[in-house]
Amino acid sequence: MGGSLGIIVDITLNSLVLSGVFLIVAIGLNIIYGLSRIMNMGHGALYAVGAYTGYTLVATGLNYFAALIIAPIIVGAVGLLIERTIIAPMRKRSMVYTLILTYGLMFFLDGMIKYVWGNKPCFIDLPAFLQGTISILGTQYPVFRLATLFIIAAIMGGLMLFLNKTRIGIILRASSTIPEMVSCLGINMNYVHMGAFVLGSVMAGVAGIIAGPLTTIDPLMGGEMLISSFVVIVIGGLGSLRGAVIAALLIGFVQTFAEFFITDLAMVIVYILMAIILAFMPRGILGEGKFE
Amino acid sequence: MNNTTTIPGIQKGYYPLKILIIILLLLGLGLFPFISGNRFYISLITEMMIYGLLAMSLDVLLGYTGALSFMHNAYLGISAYVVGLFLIHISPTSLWLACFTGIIFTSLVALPVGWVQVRTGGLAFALLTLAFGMMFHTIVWKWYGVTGGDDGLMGMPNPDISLFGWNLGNTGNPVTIYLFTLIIVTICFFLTRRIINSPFGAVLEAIRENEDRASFVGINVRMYKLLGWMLACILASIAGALFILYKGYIGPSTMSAFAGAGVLMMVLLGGLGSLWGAFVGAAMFIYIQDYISTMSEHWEIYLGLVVIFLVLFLPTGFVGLGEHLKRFRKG
Amino acid sequence: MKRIFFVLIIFLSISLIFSCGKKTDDQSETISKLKQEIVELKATITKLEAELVLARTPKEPLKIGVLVPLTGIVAQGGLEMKYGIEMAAEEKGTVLGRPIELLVEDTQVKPPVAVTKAEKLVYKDDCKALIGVFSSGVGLALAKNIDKLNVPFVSTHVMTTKFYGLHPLVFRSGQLANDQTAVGNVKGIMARPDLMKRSYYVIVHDYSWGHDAGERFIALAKENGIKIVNEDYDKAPIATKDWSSYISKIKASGADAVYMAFITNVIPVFAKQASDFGLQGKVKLVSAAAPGPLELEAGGEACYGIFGASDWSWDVDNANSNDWEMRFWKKFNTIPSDAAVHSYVGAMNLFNAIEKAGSTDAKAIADALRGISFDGPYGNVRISAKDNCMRNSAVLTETMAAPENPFGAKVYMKVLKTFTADELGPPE
Amino acid sequence: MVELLCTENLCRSFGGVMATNRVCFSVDNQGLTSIIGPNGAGKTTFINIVTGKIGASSGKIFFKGKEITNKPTHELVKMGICRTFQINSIFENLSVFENLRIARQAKDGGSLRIFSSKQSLKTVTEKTWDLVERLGLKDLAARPAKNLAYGDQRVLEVAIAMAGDPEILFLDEPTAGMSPTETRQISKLIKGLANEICVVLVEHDMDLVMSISDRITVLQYGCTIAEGTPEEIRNNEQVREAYLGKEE
Repeated sequence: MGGSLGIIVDITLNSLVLSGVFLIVAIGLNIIYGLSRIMNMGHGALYAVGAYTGYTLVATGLNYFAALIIAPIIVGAVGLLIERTIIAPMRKRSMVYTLILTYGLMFFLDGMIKYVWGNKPCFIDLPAFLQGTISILGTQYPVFRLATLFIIAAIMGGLMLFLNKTRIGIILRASSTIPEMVSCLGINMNYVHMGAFVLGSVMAGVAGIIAGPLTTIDPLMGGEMLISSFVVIVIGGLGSLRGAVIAALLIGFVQTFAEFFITDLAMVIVYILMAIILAFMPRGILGEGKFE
Repeated sequence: MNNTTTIPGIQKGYYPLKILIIILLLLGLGLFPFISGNRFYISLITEMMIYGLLAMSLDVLLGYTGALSFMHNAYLGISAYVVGLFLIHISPTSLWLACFTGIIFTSLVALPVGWVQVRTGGLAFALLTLAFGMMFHTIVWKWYGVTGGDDGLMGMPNPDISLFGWNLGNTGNPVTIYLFTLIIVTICFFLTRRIINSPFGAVLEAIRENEDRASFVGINVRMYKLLGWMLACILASIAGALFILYKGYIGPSTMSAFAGAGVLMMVLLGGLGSLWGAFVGAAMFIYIQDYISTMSEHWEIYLGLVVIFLVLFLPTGFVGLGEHLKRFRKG
Repeated sequence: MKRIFFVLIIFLSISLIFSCGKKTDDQSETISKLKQEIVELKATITKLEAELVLARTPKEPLKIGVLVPLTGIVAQGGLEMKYGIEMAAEEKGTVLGRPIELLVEDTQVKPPVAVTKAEKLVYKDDCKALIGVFSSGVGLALAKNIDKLNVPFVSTHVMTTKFYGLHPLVFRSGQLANDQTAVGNVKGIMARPDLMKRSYYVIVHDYSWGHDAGERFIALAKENGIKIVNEDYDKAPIATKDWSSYISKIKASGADAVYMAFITNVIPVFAKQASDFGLQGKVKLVSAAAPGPLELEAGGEACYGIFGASDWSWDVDNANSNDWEMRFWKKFNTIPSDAAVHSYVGAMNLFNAIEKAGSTDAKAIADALRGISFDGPYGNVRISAKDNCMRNSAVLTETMAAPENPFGAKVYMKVLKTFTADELGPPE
Repeated sequence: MVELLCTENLCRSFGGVMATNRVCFSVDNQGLTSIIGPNGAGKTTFINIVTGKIGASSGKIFFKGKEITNKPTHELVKMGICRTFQINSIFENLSVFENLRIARQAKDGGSLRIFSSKQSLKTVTEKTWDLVERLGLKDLAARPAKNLAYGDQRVLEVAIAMAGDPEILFLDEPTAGMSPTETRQISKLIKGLANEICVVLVEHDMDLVMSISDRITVLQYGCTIAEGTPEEIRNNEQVREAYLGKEE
């Protein structure tokens, strides 16, 4: 059916899609870490909440693209609620405790997902024009996965614009490098931390609803995505967005190609890669804290 | 006046009261299996002691050297597999040789990993432990021929415990394994307590407090961090040997990221920087997880709430120092 | 208790009157007569007490330990297994005159957790038997500790062939074992010319059940001339969410059929992603495990055309099965599933065996279990005395749009062929 | 006689900016040398390179004739090159005594003794008590370092560097943020030290530098622009320009 060219196209597109999803989840995690030094273990669960909310919205007849806007906002609201209740008091505590707190948050969110949506896998039914496949260079490739690439590109573009051009964006970037200075400029750091957590949650929600139709929506999707996003942000450099872009592409391609050629040991390769990079570049490819 | 050999802030040896409490505690634990005789509680306490030893070994790493490890249970797993394989394939009776091989093998694995780990610090160190841990987990899962994959190790015999010739009993009998674990864990506890209060322990604490300053005082930080890591891994491998003898079974799920984070919570529940706090934390965590998961299908919700509650309202854990990890905030 | 107390008082008063009375030599004769009476009285009292004990115990329930996965990847299957066992307990009512009390524990599909929970059920809650368990890893870990636990263990969803004659206290009465499924699938393929001419790509979930199912199918298929594209079959991690790279491999291999050994709730996901890539219709899917009805509903049209052998599906048309389906639907309001029915049958076999054994002694129940049989919704299910594992008939099914049905199901498993127990083997 | 420590064309650039530009610097076994210069002249960078906190881009450093460029910090400290930090860097949760004892122990060895108790290192404990008495910290000995007043913490910072019996001691703005009385107290201490070992002081407080230094080196934009006794430096034209800018 597919010639050798077709296979290469298949794998490359698959890798791009996987890298894109990793990127958006990792960016969300990095925004929260870069700004308020909080490693949110519950980030995977927020990603799952995004997928499930998208499923419910589409199931009640909403158009997929409308859900693409509303679901992240809902997840952002959930993020805001979490930030105000349990993350804010942790501001002055050492990172080990925030790790364990968000670990408990992960348990709580996974349990709630199972309680609200049950155990069975769910599927998001796509609008008609996104279903089916089109042939590119000799292989049938699903239309939706191509559309995902454009959606991801649009989101990244939007985020870059938001960070570089808008006033809030500049404040966020400034406070990632020298938090003390920003607070001296009369900006209430509480809003900055709150904004960072909400923005991170929104990104997790977006990643969830995009990945919904691509992968399985079941209660365990959060946990698995969390470990992959850890691998990405550590290799890219904690808190650095550009590092996350490079790392997401690297991991996306390595994992997909490994899955294709040496199926069994794909994940072992990814972990060895992470270990090597961390061993000789402890700060990751692009180093820490540079928030552009 | 204070002669020049006392060190302020450290009381000489133990107060008599403290010694009394320790003796009473050990006596109570020692007689428990004969008093209650209910096999469930005997095996539950054995499991608590083994995980307590593992939590203590993680506390040596986190509470005393200031290095956070996400998957310290991987080294318990490696040692358990090696002891199991030794007993199955090489000789089903020589228990001490099997445990010895398990500990040595785990140390040989932990050394290169430690050498790579100490080159990083803070959160990168923690996430690197996650990477290595997941690697061991995947290798054990994939290597069906030797480790039995996700079925776990099969055909584990129950060797007798014999010391200098006379036989103390079979590891299959829960009371024997309970007492064996109690003795080994007590020895490890006092040994570790001794090491922590030794000059070597002082160096570890200095590294935890301020790594930069430590190197500027003439401490080879990487070497001592590596020695601290090896001490923690050796203690974990002893716990691994006890685990396989007690449970007769080891599988990849004991070495998973989920279980790793559980051990971390045991240390934090008990409170950092206090060795016996780790045992309190382990006992509480196992009881909470066991009790909550029988309460309802949705036990994850309640476990999550309990953890959040404990971290928010009980910052220093039940026993230990807790808050001194400021160094981590720079991260 | 009041009667014994009353008798004792009379006895004491008699002995008091006599003992403080005259102490002459003729007393020795009355004393000896008296002693003899006391002996008789004591005998009647102990007999009386025994009767009372027997009468009182019927109130105390017979505890059975149920180990099912309520969290993790097969939570839905675990829930249906629990429903099946609960239904059997309710319909059986009492065993040995004692009400049945089910104590349910969540194994989380993790062997060490299952062993700890089993120890709790047996030692702390004093359960007389264990039933349930999903996944061979968990089943084998329990079997390893069965001597310590010393209770019979009837597994209802452990398909590993290692269970044949593994241990006198370990039984299987539930889902078909891997060898039986392989036989059913291969015979099903050979019976359909359109399936026979296809070449098969084998892909399994990377754990012991998956390997066992994959290897047995490949061995049997080669014997019967079914073309296999990749004999070193693909092993996908259980955590796989995105099947696109595996689907590209299938497209690249040029196979026009896939034999998949996946955990039940991943089957519709794989089918949906395959149809996204345009494989539906071109590539036929044959499944080693029977997909659960709820999962099929979620998958929708993408799940049409999946072949597979399993114990039962609600399309089986006999009085016993139809009646059971309605009872299950009324009681739990979920579509009756294969996981629920074979756990129901397993539980019935266990309860009948305890009744037959007449006691709660582990060895007696085990002996009674060997050779016991139960006429359930999918015919007679007999536990073979030779290897403690069940023999029962099975069906070959294909998923398609469901006809009018009381459960409101949109997709169902249509029965194409029924296999008898002897056809599936293994020989005894 | 050979100098205790000297650097030849030491350079260090941070992405094009030459923080340290071919600096030649040397000190003898004893006496107080100060390094002054406007903000950003590269004083702290220079000390960081010599004490091994950051690597040198080019150039060499010699200590008692042997080359020690880019050696790890703990080896340099063992050789006797100790330093203090501009921002307090002490073991906060350990007691004052322990802060000093650990430095002493690292110097005397014995850190690898796993099973003996801390007290068993008799000489280490005794020497620490001597140092504590000398610095008048006796009554604070058992208190955790983080509970000390800022001034005491600065004194502790110097004490920790001294605990290792250094042959050359780099002090990075020891009097920063100190009250005049504290400054006098610490300058007396530094002067006393300078009689025994070589002390290199980086400081902004001109009166302090002029009053107690034996020699002064002035850095600007990473280069040495002047060197000599306090008198020569006070009258040096270039130094005045560097600080006050050119007169129009």
